[in-house]
Amino acid sequence: MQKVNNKWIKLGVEVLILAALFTLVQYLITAGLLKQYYQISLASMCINVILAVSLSLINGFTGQLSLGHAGFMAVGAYIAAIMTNMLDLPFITGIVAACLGAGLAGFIIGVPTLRLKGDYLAIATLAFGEIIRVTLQNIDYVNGPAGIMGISKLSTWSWLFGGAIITIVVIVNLVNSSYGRAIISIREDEIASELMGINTTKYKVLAFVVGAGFAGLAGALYAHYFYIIKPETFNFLKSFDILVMVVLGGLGSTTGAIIAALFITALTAALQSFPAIRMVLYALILIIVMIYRPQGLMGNKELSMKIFGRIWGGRN
Amino acid sequence: MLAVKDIDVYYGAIHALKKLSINVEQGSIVTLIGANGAGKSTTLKTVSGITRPKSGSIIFKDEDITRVLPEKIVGRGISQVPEGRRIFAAMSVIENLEMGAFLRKKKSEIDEDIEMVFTRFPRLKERRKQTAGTLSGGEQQMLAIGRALMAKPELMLMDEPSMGLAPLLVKEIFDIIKDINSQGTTILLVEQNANMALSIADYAYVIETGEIVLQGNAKELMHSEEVKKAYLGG
Amino acid sequence: MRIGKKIAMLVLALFVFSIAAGCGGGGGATPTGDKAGDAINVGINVELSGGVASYGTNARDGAILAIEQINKAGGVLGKQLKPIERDCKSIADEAMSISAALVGEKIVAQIGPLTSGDVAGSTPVMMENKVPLIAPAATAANVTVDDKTGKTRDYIFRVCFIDPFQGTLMAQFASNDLNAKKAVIYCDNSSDYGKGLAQYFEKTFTANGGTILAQEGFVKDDRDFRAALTKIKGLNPDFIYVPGYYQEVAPLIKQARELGITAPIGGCDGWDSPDMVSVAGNDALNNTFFTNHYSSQDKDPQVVEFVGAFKAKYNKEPDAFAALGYDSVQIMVQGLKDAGEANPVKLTEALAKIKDFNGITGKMSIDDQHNPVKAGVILEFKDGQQVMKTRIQP
Amino acid sequence: MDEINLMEISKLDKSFGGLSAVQDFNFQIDENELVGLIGPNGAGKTTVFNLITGVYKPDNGCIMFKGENLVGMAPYTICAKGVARTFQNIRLFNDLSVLDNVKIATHKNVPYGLMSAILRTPGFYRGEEEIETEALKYLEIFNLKNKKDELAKNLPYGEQRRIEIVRALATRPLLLILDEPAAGMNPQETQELMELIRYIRHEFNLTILLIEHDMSLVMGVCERLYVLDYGQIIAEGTPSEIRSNKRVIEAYLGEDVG
Amino acid sequence: MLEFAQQIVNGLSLGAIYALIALGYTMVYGIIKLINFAHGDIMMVGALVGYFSLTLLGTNIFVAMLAAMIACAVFGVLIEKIAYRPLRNSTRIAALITAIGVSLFLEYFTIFLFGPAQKVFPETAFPIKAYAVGGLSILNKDVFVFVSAVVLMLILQYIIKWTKTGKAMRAVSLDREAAVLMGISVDKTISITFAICSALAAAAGVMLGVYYNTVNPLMGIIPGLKAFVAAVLGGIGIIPGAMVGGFVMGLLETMVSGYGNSLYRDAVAFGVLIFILLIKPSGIFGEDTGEKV
Repeated sequence: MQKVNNKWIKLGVEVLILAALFTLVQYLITAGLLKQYYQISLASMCINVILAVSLSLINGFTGQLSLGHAGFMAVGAYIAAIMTNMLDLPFITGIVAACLGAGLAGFIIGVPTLRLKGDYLAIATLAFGEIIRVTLQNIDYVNGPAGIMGISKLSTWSWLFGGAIITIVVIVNLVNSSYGRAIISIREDEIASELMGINTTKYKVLAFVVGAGFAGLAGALYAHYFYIIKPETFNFLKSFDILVMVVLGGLGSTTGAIIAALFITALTAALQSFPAIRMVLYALILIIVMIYRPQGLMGNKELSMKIFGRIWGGRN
Repeated sequence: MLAVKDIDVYYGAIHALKKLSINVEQGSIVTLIGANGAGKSTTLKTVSGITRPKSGSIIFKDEDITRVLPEKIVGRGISQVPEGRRIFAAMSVIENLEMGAFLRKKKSEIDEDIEMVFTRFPRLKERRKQTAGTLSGGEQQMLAIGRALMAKPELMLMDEPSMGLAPLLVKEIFDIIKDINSQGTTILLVEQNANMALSIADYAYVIETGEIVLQGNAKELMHSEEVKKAYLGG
Repeated sequence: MRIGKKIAMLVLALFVFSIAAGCGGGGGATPTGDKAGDAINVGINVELSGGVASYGTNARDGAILAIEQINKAGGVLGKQLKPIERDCKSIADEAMSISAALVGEKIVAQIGPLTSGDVAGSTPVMMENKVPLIAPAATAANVTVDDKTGKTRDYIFRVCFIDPFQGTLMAQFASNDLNAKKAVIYCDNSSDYGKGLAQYFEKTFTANGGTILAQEGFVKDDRDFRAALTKIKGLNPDFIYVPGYYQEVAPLIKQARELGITAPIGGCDGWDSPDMVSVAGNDALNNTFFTNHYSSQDKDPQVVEFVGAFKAKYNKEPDAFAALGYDSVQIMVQGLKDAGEANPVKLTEALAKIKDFNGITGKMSIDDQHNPVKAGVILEFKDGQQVMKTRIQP
Repeated sequence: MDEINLMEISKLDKSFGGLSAVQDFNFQIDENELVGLIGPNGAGKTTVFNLITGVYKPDNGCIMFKGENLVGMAPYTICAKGVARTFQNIRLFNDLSVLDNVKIATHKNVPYGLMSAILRTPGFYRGEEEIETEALKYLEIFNLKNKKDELAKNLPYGEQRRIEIVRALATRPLLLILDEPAAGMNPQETQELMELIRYIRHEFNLTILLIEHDMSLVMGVCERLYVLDYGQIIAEGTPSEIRSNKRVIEAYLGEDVG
Repeated sequence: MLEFAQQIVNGLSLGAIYALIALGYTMVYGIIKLINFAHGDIMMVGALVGYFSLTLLGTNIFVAMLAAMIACAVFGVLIEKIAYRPLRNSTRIAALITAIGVSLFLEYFTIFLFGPAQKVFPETAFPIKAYAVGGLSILNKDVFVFVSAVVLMLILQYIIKWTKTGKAMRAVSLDREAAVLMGISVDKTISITFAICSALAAAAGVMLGVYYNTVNPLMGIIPGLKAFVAAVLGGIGIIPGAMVGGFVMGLLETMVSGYGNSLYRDAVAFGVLIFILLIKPSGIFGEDTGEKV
């Protein structure tokens, strides 16, 4: 019984901390105490956390190198924007449709490509991501390269924060279950995994679809915060950006992905004051971190939960 | 000629070789026999520098080669016939042999030695232009041996040359090994085919889980009940 | 392995050092005001990296030149202008985030970004904070006007003319002056700019009785156009309209002529760059025409002076973006003078009322949709020289 | 139904790029039997295992398991039917804990649904406890319970070998296939392993097929042996029959046996 | 028919350039299993060196190309030593991220030094002449690009096939450990590979400069990606594959632009890539290798 009690206490503490964090920011925003600039940074952080955590499910936990995450984000962003902006449907419909649409795209792309291994998979996903972009560029209904402008700003702090938390909770819960172990075993040794009775194809596709679906969520939130979406925003360099977060955080570490997403967003913001050399510095930091910590900031470990009072339910 | 002294080798947390020592006298054939996973190949890899021992030393011709880069060790006069042959499958037979002589400079001498290998292995000569990957198992093994010979080694390390070969071929390969030795090359032979190995060796070590458990004159070990037991069970 | 890392570190350190040193040396580009309180902050939010880095850089250079000249002449309202320069990486969300940061720095107005998309990213922040944005080169119609409501966006201005105007202008010219009946459009499909122009050209040209034989497209950073050109050659048109930017258009024209296409080719202000001549060559450019705000070959003293000053400072020819960046600052200064105080809202009101402002890209008045009403010119390339063909008042 | 063997393999052929690895391989194993497949390195033993477990597709022949032909099935389906194996060159999930390694093998019997896992329903917690209890039970038998939180890669070789067996056992197989389980173990460890194999056979009512290169293990533990050489069965019989079989000794020790 | 022939001519020179860049991707991949995303940017550096050699030193085009090749060979070796070698035993994805970092660094450090604007190759460096051959318009620069690319590929073939260094490169990429046992220094061989690949990229860069007579700091991204696709198409790690892949890409692009919709050109290129990967994952010339259990 002791164990069960602990579980509920932990959960209570987690919820409390998150609620406090949410309320604090919400208060600062309503009271006008938080500069708009920081609000935008917070929004970017939430979106990047969703992207990094969802890609980390594919790249970090399943071990399938995907370079097309921006493509799924694009699918979500466009679907959501069409729903709200052009069809005047409520935001929640847009979000759900974005997740489902991106998930479906993940399924369509995942089923044929996930047979490929390693670099070949990476290339195929990169190619698919670019195909999505080029296709959007050629659809007049969504204004081709100009994209959709004037999307209502519906992504409030509640949506952004909620979206990030739901992504983290779902993916952490998934990873820390028997299904998650099955997924991780694919990364560790696909053949052994298959021979231990795990339908590796099914779980690879599952991880891919879930990851893509959340990328769609990030896209929907992005579209309704930043007012404009165009195909160019979701090119392969954007996929690289997300990949950088995941690898920098440590493959197979959710906390790592979160920390790296926050770090990179903050770094990008901090480098704004050095317009001439921001990209040079960014590149240098990337190279240096990789040379000195090739396994990423966290390796495949999670941040010690004890210190931070277990923010989310994890392994025992 | 070669003295391996108290080497410890680890693969991650696995202690693969435990204070292992062996000696190889000049001009002899020494064999290292034992079960799969006992540490035979690791021993050879450590001698050729591919694996680094955590402690202990390797002395070759009175020089410490423990920390010498693997690609330099060939130049010192040690060449290896690796386990599973490891020939360059997409290269031709001749090219494989040329690779064996990579560190040698004189083109004419190399060409002479290639001819020498061809005299030793006439079947390779017929297939000189063929890609090595298309050779049969036995031919590949001959190529691997020929390639190691091209370095003009003083000591030749051979890792399971009989693996996967038909009995007739095994016999042929072992005859060749004997012949190479009789022409002055010292040989350290790792084998799972114990009797075959013991029949041509001068001295033998039996290795079990990274340790030498038995050693002695090869001819004596051949009839030793202990070896038989180790292989065939009690 | 360790030694490798050490060498790596050393070289990286050297790079960082050289960059830092470079920044120290190049610091002159961002002069600070005499005293903190005395300066008027001007946000410069442009694309210094990413896809359209060269447009942003040129506009920035033009804007900085204008600010320096004004400061040297004593500033505005007794105060110096202090540019705060930021790189929006050619990404809309970055443009938004930067605008928010700039607004936090109490800027009186923001110059840039260059592309319509990036301006759109910036727009909500500017609107919310009631700070005017002056777009040097965003030509899409809906930059200053909300598509849905038809209302003018109060705080968004621009100094370039918009797509419908240029497209119409060239179509009129093609039909009337060149007597073209069969045209092919080969446009930059990766920008709303190229597509917008193509659309308005087609509308007017067909209204005039012409036919569009085909519409081909290229995308940014394309350098090989011969496949589509070979196709176009087979259609044998008597006019080809190529709305796009010079980076693509110059090699395009060159390749067209190399393939033996002799038909007249028309274009737009995106053509205006010294690179047109150096890339395409004098011969290839003969029999080509484009609409523009101004010409760097213009003998107007104001233009000559600008070109001279720009060359002296940056050692390169100013292109249209540089001129538009320069004019963006100048029109802002005019607005500040009219407003009489450095207040963003007052400045906005003043900007909306500007009439007959003499910019180097022409005399302009801001209309009620915040677009500049200014003359367009049609220039012809003759042996590498831009020759004014006609000037058309809207 | 007694006449039906648990597994019956007939006329199995497999070649790689023209080289024949297994030829006309015939084999049967009864329920609850402990059979050894022996032969020198490169004889094709592991290939046989790979064919049975679906890693390779045979060119010819059929593999009947409980009256069903396994040929053409995916490895995970074959595992679900009740065939589990270990690997000659240990293939543990290196970066995972020992406990997780074993838990993964129980996945085919996962007691809760995906949504239940994501929503953390009570069923999930109950299920996880079941899984853990079961995994610990197996680890206990192999005396590895105290190592449950160690990363698999950090354990000594012998223990890694044992975890491989535990992991295979956790899939609740009917037929357990062990590929050189004693490789790299010293005689004492080997001895202990034999005891364990005998024990689990009775405890879990298993049928066991094992490959060994080292004959000391198989002689002691197996009831029946098949000897493979050059992809073909050269002998079959009880350990004592095999030990005195001339062809086997030749295959093993080379020709010049005294 | 004439138009078709003209499209072939157009595609061939483009393909030759892709092939040269693709060779670099393929050889680096073959030897260290790294997708060197910075390769396109090395090409850009080569084009810049060529440009400065033409404008500042006033050399002719061949000297400029040689200078670019030498400079980039040194440069490529440095990049490998500094950025990639420390990661040789790390995961491949870490190396991949580093390559992305190097790519960004090259692009933006160049912008930092020289500005983002394109630079125009001087007209005098390569005066264009057009030849009409049976109704086809063939330019001297087409001939120049095609011939020099083919010559470089022949030289490369010679090096790979017949020289000791080339054989060592093949040996290392086939079996690194066995190569070490032959006395081949892996580090040195990898350095040489980078030198050769970067020199080829530099040559391609100068050719692109001649071909389009402009160079700019971001010019490497798109051709880099295309060439990479070409390398995979032919079978990454396989040298003749990269050559064929390059020509296939060049012709494919021209054909799509010429007979389809040029806007779908990239989509078609990527679509073909995916198609090839799905039916033959190791590329047109690749050999499928199963994993050993």
